[in-house]
Amino acid sequence: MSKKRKVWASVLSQRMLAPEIYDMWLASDLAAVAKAGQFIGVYPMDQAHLLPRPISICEIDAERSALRIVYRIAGAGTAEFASWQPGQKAALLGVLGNGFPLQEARHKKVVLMGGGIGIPPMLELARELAEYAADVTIIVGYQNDQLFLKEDLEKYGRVLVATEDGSAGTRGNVLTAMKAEEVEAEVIMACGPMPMLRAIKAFAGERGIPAYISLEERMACGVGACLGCVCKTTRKDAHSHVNNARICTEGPVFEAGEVDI
Amino acid sequence: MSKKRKVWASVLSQRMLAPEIYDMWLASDLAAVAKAGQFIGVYPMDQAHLLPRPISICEIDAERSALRIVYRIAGAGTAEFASWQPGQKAALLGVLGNGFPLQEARHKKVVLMGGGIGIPPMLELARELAEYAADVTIIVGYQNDQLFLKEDLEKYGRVLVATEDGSAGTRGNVLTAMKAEEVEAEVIMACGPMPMLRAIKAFAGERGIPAYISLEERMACGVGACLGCVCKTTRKDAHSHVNNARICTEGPVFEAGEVDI
Amino acid sequence: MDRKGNQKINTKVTIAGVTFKNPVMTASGTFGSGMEYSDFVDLNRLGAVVTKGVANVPWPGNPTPRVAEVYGGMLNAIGLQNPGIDVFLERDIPFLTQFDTKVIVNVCGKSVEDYLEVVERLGDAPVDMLEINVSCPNVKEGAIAFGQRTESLYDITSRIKAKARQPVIMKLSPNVTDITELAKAAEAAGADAISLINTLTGMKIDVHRRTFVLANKTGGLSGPAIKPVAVRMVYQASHAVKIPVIGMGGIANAGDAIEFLLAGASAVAVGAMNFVNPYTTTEIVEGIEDYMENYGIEDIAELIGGVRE
Amino acid sequence: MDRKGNQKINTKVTIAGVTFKNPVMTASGTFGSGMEYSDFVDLNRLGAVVTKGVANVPWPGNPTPRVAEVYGGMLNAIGLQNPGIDVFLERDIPFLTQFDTKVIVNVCGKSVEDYLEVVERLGDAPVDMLEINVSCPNVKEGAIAFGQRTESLYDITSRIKAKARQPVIMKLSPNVTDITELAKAAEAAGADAISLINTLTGMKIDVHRRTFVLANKTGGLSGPAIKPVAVRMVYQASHAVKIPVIGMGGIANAGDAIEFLLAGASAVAVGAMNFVNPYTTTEIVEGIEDYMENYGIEDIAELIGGVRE
Repeated sequence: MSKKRKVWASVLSQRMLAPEIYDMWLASDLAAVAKAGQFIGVYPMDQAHLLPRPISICEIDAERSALRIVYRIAGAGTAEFASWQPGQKAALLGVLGNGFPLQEARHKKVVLMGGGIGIPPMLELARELAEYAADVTIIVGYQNDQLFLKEDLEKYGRVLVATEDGSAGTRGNVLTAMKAEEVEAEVIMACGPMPMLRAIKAFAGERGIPAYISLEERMACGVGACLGCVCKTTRKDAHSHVNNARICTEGPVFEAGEVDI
Repeated sequence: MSKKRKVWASVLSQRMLAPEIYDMWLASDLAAVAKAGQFIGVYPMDQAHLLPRPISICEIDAERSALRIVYRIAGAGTAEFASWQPGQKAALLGVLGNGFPLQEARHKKVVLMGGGIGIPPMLELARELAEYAADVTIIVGYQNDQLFLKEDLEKYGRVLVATEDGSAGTRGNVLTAMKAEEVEAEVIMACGPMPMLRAIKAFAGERGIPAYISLEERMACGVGACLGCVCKTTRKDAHSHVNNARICTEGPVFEAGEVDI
Repeated sequence: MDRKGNQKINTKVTIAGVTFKNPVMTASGTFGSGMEYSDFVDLNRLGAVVTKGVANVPWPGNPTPRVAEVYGGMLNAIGLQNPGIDVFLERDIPFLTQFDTKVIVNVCGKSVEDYLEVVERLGDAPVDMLEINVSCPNVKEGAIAFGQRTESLYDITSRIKAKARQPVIMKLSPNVTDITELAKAAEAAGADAISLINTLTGMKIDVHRRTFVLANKTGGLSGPAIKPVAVRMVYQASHAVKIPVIGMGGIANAGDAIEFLLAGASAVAVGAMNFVNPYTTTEIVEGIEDYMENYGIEDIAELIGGVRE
Repeated sequence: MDRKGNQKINTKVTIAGVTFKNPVMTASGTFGSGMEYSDFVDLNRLGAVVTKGVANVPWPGNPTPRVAEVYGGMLNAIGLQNPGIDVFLERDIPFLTQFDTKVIVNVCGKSVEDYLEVVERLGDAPVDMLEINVSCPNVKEGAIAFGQRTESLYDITSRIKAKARQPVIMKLSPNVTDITELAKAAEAAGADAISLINTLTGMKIDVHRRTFVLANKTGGLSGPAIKPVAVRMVYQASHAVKIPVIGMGGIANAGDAIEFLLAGASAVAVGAMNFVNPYTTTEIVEGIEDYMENYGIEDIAELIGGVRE
């Protein structure tokens, strides 16, 4: 794994995709070593809030040496990020986390599932899977018809939409859509809210489908030192010896069967 | 006295006058009520540092509704101010303090004395005194030949310079220059470091010259509530009844004989 | 009824028989006697004005520098400078009684007798409650000594209660091992309410001059930096006693105020943030109303101690 | 000699017979066992690495959420999760001994026996000092209980000293009425040094969910927000005892570190700020050298307790 670093980046572009949802491209050489499913820590400039915000990588442009993040305003830190304009300096910590196991999808029918602010990492994942001769179906779940990133995703596979209010695609969640459209899956890769991931773990478990899910938890250091962001594991992990894997380091992506969520 | 307010201003211009000394014009309707010797509280935007910084008013442009401050970088707050560019929003508290008693200079030989970062308020004072038919001599003390504001001051009176290192004008302090040039004074108005103000108090006391000096102290509220910025007074003051006048409210300008410095 | 004429919303709170139009007060020592902030704030809109501490005689306070800024807050070592009860009764009380708000007088002293003298002098004054400052870290004698030990706190509280004509709030220090012991001692001695937290004792050193920044060496830390400690202590204290708790410590906005209410405070006080934003108190009054409307809360009582266990 | 080859500057400090190349250490629990930060920091440049607390058996720690951000700092309630002394001896010690830095192992337990077992197991290990954590606010049994009362602190300290083969540092809690009493008890019981401050107990409530942000309800407050309290306690403690004091609490840069040295600390530790800027420790090592050069200070000993009274 590449060395983690704290680096200065600069904002290339910033736009609102949907209410509270922003899309920012950052120029940073971290792009050279980043991969799908990893995340970066983004630091607020205002020194009243000190900790880096873990934000998943939505797209990587190695040629331009740029990273794209699509994030939701959840507090003072992300609200500040949304105010940044092109040229703004930004401190980043990265690249963090393990990423998705792309090779598990080789020559397989792979279903990517993203819910809400768990959708962004699916874009880079779908893009990278193009090289793995996989049959990619992407199922995205939204609250309403604010279908951010849908068009970007369609470049890399068949996209099915589920919305909680039924305003677009199948009414319900990503699994409702999967069943409704009778989508076949040999591998599942997903990111989204915990209830969605629990449902996917159960669904995949019953059918014996390998599923890789990306977890979220409040983090402090982001590099595995503080033990803030742990999740229960089914097998004793090498690091903690108490069935606590660090989402920032052993994760954020886990085989669903390995974690007790 | 006009109502105090916390208002948003915007930066009109910013430039460095000398190492660590900056000159900023701010657009604010506080200009309409400000007068020589008063000060404003300037708030850092970074929320790690919360208190307003008391900064004396260097020049008032009522037509343009603008205030000029010339300040020294003394910490994180003033360092942030120096980074502000035209268009930057700035929160101000003002107008604060009593100001100089201009009428005391009417038809008199008045000597203004400014030392170091105590020089800026002398500019607005000299400008306003023009309407008081006063014979104005301005004696300014610098560390070296970085003679910031000297040219501005020359518009409003005869200017004598003293420098600690002798690189310009009289070697020594403002009093050395006053004696060397045999300047006559019927009234003295001064701002500068405490040793300089003590010397002026003693000098004026011996000769029975009324002297009005502007004092500095660490402040919190700036409006007379916290009692942080008091100075000992010789007569029992109306507010504290314990010979502690509030520099932010009863001051910053005091008749030298009234304060025990 | 809130400012928008919403009849459904009740922001009134009652503490020891005194009803406040809303739970937003000023913290002693940060608001003078209201005069200095009347340029900024309509005092009629506050639940109460809590005055700067007053003693039986004028106190000169500590030498300067008395204040210093620190990360997310400030240190102060004013030393309870005050003009004494005579001037206070002549000047400050008449000023405050012009407004439709409750008046809580903060009382300080160096001996129990000092406190008792002030409490007696205030007996006939148009004052709604007394707040007894036994937790100022910046005066050598008295004050803090009474507030850090349960025995002395019990003693001074019961003696003041025997003399006081108004309900008594004991203001507690956070510089203790177990805040619940102090809260229980005050309650056992008959206190009608407790307020917390006073400032945490802190220090700042100028590394270039190699001197203490404050002439008093130590000072009281206040501001957003101390809020988590304050919320914790308000939660612990309000669960340890039955008397009402008035919460304070770094409150900067309505969200902070609601955090204290949810932790168990029946009212809140704004301190150092008055210096940062002189409009903080009234902005909080409005922010609490907006929060209640957004969440369909009709009575503020639903918020007090309302954090889900 | 400093990094620029300046022969005149001595940054070495000696505590209980152990000499550190500089006074900059890591605060327990914020640096793992060094492995996680070796991407950022050359461990050879640190005065010492102080490890995450280790117990006699593996501890699972607290449920999540375990951390929360607050103004100028953070709250944590990790609950001393650790893999136990066996894994620690097999994995962490061999890793640390690769580097030219001192190793201080932080020891935690739920009973005196737990502590003693770990201390004995470490007796033959290549460890320079032991730091005894009797001040973690986030574990129900043991820990804090030992650190907040002078009697229990004296008892556990003397029993550990009787068994320890390495010099013993007692890490003190700031959640006490009088830090000097605790410092004196540790000294009287034979402690070779004390370190302070551990975290201040705090709480954060989510006003929209009306729930505690931390699963543990309370957590330890760290970061720049607590620095003034830490400096004050280091000053008080170092003037109350003759044994060396290791200072910590919100140190973010060289200026902060020097502030603690001037207050009386013989060494300093960087905690939460490692999470904010992973290069903090080495930047402080360089910043202290620069400060000494600027002010013509040849021996860092001149700074320790050097604030002008």
